[in-house]
Amino acid sequence: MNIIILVITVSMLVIAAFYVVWADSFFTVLAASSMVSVGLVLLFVLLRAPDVALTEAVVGVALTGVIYALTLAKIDLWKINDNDDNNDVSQSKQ
Amino acid sequence: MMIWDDIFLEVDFWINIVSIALIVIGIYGIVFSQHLLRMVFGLGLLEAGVNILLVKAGYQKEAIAPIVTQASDTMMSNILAATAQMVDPVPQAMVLTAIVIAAGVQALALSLVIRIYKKYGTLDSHVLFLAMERDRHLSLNQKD
Amino acid sequence: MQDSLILLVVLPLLLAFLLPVIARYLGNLSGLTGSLLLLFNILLLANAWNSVGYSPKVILLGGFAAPLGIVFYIDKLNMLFAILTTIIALLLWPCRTHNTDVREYVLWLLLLAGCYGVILSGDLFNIYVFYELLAVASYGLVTLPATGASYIAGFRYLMISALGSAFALLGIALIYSFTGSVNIAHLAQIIPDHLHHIWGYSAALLLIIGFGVKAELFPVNFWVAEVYSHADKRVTALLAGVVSKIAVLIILRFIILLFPWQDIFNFLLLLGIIGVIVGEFAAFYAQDLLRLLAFSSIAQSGLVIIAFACATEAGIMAGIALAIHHLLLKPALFLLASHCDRSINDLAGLAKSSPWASALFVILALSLLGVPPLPGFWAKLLLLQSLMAEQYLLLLVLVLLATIVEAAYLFRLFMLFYQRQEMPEQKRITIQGQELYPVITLSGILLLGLFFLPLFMDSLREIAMQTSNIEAYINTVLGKVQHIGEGNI
Amino acid sequence: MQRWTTILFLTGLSIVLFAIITPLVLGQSPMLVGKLINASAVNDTGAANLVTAVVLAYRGLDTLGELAILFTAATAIGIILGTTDKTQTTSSPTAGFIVATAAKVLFPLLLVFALYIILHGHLTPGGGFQGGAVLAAAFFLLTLADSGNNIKHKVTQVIEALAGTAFIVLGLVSFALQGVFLQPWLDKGELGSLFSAGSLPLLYLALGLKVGAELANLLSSLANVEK
Repeated sequence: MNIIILVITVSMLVIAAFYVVWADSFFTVLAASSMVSVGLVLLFVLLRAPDVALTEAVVGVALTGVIYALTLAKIDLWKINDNDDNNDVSQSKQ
Repeated sequence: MMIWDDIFLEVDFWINIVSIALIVIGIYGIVFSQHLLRMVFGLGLLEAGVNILLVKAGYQKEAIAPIVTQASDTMMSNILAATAQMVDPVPQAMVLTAIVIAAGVQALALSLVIRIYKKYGTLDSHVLFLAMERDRHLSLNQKD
Repeated sequence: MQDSLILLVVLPLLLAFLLPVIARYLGNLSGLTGSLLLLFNILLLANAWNSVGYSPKVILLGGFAAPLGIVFYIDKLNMLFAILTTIIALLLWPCRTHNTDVREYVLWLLLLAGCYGVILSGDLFNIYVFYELLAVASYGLVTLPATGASYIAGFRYLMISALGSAFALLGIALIYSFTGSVNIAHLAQIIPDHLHHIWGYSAALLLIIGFGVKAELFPVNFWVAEVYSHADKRVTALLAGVVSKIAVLIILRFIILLFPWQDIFNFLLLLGIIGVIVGEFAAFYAQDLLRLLAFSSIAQSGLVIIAFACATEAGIMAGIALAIHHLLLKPALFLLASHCDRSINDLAGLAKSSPWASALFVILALSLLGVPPLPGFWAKLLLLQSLMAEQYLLLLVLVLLATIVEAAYLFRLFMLFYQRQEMPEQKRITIQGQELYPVITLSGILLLGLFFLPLFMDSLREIAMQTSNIEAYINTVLGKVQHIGEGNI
Repeated sequence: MQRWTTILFLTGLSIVLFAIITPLVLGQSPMLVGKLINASAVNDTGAANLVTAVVLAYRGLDTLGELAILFTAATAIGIILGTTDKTQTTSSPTAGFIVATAAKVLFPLLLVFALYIILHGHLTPGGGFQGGAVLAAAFFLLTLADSGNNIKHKVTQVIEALAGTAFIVLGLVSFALQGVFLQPWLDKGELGSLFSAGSLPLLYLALGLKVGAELANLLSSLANVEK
């Protein structure tokens, strides 16, 4: 197992995970969560689990990504502009 | 310096780091975020972290993926020699199950998120909780 | 004969898969197929009950011997819970004659399949899978009223439950990395001796917290009140009565077979007593009947957990008695309360408008409280006896204090029911109709049980003995297959 | 203040997790069951992919449960989002030229790929779940390209029901023959060839169709929610 690939994968995963929880725009969050899945695929391949890697690639990256994207479109968060995200909360309070 | 080198060059260390990071960030996302959608994303991270640990549970050093590749080699003893060097397939099967379950649960959660947004127009958990309490209060004192 | 018990799980799944298509031809009759299936299941279980007898049996799924494949473990305790689940599900079956979405039946069937799987399975990961099945089905069912509040309650329930499931999976991962097996009998050979250190404890805690979500265990039970008060009442009755007890059953298996350590017992005793106290006090301050019942359900689950955490034969016996009592009684109470979805003060003078229903409610609530000679008294007496035997005097006092609180709010409720002052016409509540038949049946079963009390006690003792016999469990599952490793090489 | 408690909580959690997880040294799993399965899987099932052997034979009931969970989730989503049988015409904008063309080209390729993954599940990585997900993606791509071309609920429902029934019936046949549910039956064939591993490829085919239909249902009910 190549340690450099591993370290790069791991750092990518962790950074992407940070983005999932702390990014403002949900567009970014979705992209980051797909990144997490891609990192997981690499990790599973490194851990000698090709079946799991394929499943994660199909289910985690493609399917869940599509489901999240559809949801974002339905709740009006499917936009790239950063600032719009928090407005939704403040508007409802008024 | 030598000790640190040993730790950082250890595959084990990095796998632990990533699984712990995913679990902790996932729990943070579920427990501390106000946005319902963020909670669902956090759930995905948490499941991913646990899945890494489960796959790691079956990993063997110097082992190969659990698939017999030399199909022409039908000698049973050769096949057995090959399979003896394979990683444990059981946790992989379990992770396969867990991934699909997690995807189903997340999809269900997202459909609830859509419905909640349609009803209340917001996804802020505090606002929603207050709205739920208010609804409850109204329904209790109906016909007054 | 007992091999056919696998059909308990398989047939509901088969019917659930087929029902959306069948329903096009059957129309309104499609609900009936589920009832027929449940009747068939009762026959199947009754048939197997005799053949199980004293020695437990095991079903090898896929024909692979114990540590390799999945096994179903069948003893009297599992059979008893399966039978009770079937009976309650049959009584609560949503058999409406018109305008029912067929998908509701499908979810009920899937929930039942999950229940049977969890009850019978003898494999840690398989239990997790079926537990998730019943969890996902229950998420769908609690949001059936399609009100905004039910969606929010359902979402919070889903999040807590999914968090718990992730913890349980983490526990399974820990156990698998230390032992390399997920078969419970196999683990029962390994864990108690070889994992008796901090990692065994953490795995135990993770599993208990994970499966404790449905068992209404203390730190993870705050979904209970909102879900129970917003969901459809039949679903609430099933969740409070059956599903929570099944989750407690899993925890019992865990602490008996996998983690028989005093520290774990003490931890569970602590969680149980906090659950009882918090539940009773929350019920005391509850503003409406459904929440009151939900909180009292938390308290009752706490009592069962306390009894099981004594981990003696007497404790297990008391726990089973309490669980059965609550399993039969809570659905009836929830059904009675289904029309009183309002503030408690609106219930004044209920006895005037619906005398039979309020009389039934009073009797059932008295049994819940444990007033002699109702069945609840005998169950609680068993608990107190087992606490005495273990010298847990502080616990005993706390349980009695909680009972006093329970008595306070229940009697306040009774006084309201039988108040002279009558409610104005438009606020009057009448309880009648379909909900009453299952209630009468359930109370009938409970009261009939009183006449067979000695018989019942004997069989309970026998079941408790069988349950606490770890050797028998291991030997039944692993005994006849010791040679499997060499056989194939 | 709250920020610091949060940080403290997370640090504590990380330390606790670290303490729990570090002793699990990588590559030294005991493999009590794994060794036995590795030794006997090829003999017992005839599948070259041991994970498939575990998924379908040794832990077949888990797979059935997993299938049921996905079905439950799809059903519950159908109820929650209020999708009915009649195909709604949503006013979503038509896709661009690029997507439409790509869909036409990709659809047959995805279909072939999905079938390949499903049918080779016992030989190579992949199988029913992965192939089913690709299948669903292929049909969803068509919907995406042409919003009028909705996935027909009736058709997917029948496929779903038949495939799910086929999975259980395959298990029940062995129950009728040998009294054991979900035991692999049929001839095991030659290791590594397409027609081998007895009933496992059939199970995977049923699984793949069922998962594909379920996911297609799920996606279309998500896509068809009125805005």
